[in-house]
Amino acid sequence: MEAIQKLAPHQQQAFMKEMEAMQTKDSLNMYNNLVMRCFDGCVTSFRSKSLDKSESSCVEHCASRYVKMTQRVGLRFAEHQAMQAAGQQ
Amino acid sequence: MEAIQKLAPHQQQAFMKEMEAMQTKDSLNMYNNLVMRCFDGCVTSFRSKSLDKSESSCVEHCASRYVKMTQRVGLRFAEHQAMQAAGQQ
Amino acid sequence: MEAIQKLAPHQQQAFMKEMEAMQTKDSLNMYNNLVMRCFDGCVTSFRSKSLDKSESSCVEHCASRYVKMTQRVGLRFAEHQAMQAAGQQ
Amino acid sequence: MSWLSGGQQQQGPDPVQAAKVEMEMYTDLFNKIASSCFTKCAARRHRDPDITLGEMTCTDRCVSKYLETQQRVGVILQKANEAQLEQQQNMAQMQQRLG
Amino acid sequence: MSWLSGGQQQQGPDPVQAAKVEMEMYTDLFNKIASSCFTKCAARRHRDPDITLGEMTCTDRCVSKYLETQQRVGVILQKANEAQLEQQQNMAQMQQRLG
Amino acid sequence: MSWLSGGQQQQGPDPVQAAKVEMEMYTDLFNKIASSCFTKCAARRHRDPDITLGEMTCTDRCVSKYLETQQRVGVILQKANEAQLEQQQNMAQMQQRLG
Repeated sequence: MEAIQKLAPHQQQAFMKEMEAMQTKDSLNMYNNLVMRCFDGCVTSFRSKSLDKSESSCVEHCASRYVKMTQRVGLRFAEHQAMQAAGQQ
Repeated sequence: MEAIQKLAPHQQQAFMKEMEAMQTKDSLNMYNNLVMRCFDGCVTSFRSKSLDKSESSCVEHCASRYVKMTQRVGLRFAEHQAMQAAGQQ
Repeated sequence: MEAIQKLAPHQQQAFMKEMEAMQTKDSLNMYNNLVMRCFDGCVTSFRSKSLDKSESSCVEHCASRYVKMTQRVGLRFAEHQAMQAAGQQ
Repeated sequence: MSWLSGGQQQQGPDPVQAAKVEMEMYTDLFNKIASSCFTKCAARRHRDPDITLGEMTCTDRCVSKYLETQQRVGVILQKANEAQLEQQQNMAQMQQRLG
Repeated sequence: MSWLSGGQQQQGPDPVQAAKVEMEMYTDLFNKIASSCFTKCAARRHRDPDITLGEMTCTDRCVSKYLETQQRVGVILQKANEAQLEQQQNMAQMQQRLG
Repeated sequence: MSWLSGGQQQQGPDPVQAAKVEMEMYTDLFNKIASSCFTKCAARRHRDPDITLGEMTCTDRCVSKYLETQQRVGVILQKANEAQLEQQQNMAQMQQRLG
């Protein structure tokens, strides 16, 4: 994270503003990608216009497992970044 | 479409300008993605440097079917958005 | 490359500045995509936390072959653009 | 997209930017539906340039099932967001009491 | 990319932006060719760091077939664009006559 | 990302932009890890809303193997960059001598 650490205080303020906009966009992207991934994985037949019982529980389980998985990846990822940063000092 | 509906008249003008730029970019992206999808789906052998008869008709049919399909998705998508908007009033 | 050829001298300077930023971003994107492609292709078992001998040589070979391949595609791509540009004059 | 405003109450981004992001997301959603439904309904051997009646019906149903999926996944994400927010608030209160 | 200017005659975006978008599209095209041709010509077991003669020839042919595909798909999109424009114009005239 | 600064010594982009690009790349890296590891560790039949102990252990190992892969690929790219730079410098010197 060299570029971020090198920011002067007044630049950090502008950077934070950019982060807010990026976070909103990123979570919308994650939402669109998750819908596509769970739809592609769970919905394969088109005899009717609405999801049957097993398709709806499949897409809901797929979404909730993906959220839990992403939280765990977040923890491990942060640990690795911390170890790497410590390693470099 | 909450954010778009909340735009004041003078903001709508700036928004339309952004839309023009976005539409150009989006149709170029659609073009690049369609070429890749039809190439991946239709071209599998590389004994010669140019497409044979069946490969060229495959990529052309793939493109024209994708265009027709996208038009139909556009109609259904607009109907759903209208129904949803009506549902919310 | 019509839009680029139509640029007036002072516009070319601004364009070059944009190119620098784009090139940095593009090579970071290529790096992230290459890591994902070689990881997906080479790493399939998770009995341990680190890559075994065959996995590490697989990801390294995958990366170095992709770099060599991209260089070759660059040459052929440039030849085709040149032929097309010559064809149009 | 309303599940989003819940967590991040800030002074709010510039309205034209917010409208632009919303339009980008609708375009992305539309492109994803077209891509998924083409793969599921029409991507066999491309023998002729038209789509059959069966492929048209499949497309209509695919669009409606896709949008239903989007709606259900939105509810799951909103609940997960609220659960996470609550967890953060409990932790903050706990730290105050111990602080 | 000339098939594009047909439909959208507007006062025209700022030239530097237009050149930037064009460069982004060429870069995206290049990355897609490299990715498709790597998958089709060289993505087997990565036993050594070099690409074989056969993989090089495959790559050359893959680039030229990809660009031919791009050209043919461009013609199809241009025809579809023109057909759609005509349809819109007919509808507009019809509405005027009935209006 | 340090392998990057080697080749392109320019007056340097605006620091806030550089920090933004760096954050975008970390977010992209994180999203790719989550996506790859979900596919490899948890994408079977979604019978219930939770991830099993086995899937959690698989995820932890997947993250660490992914980051090791990123590190090894970075070294390969840095070497390729340096080799290319050297090649360009040799060619430039050769042209001067022949010039």
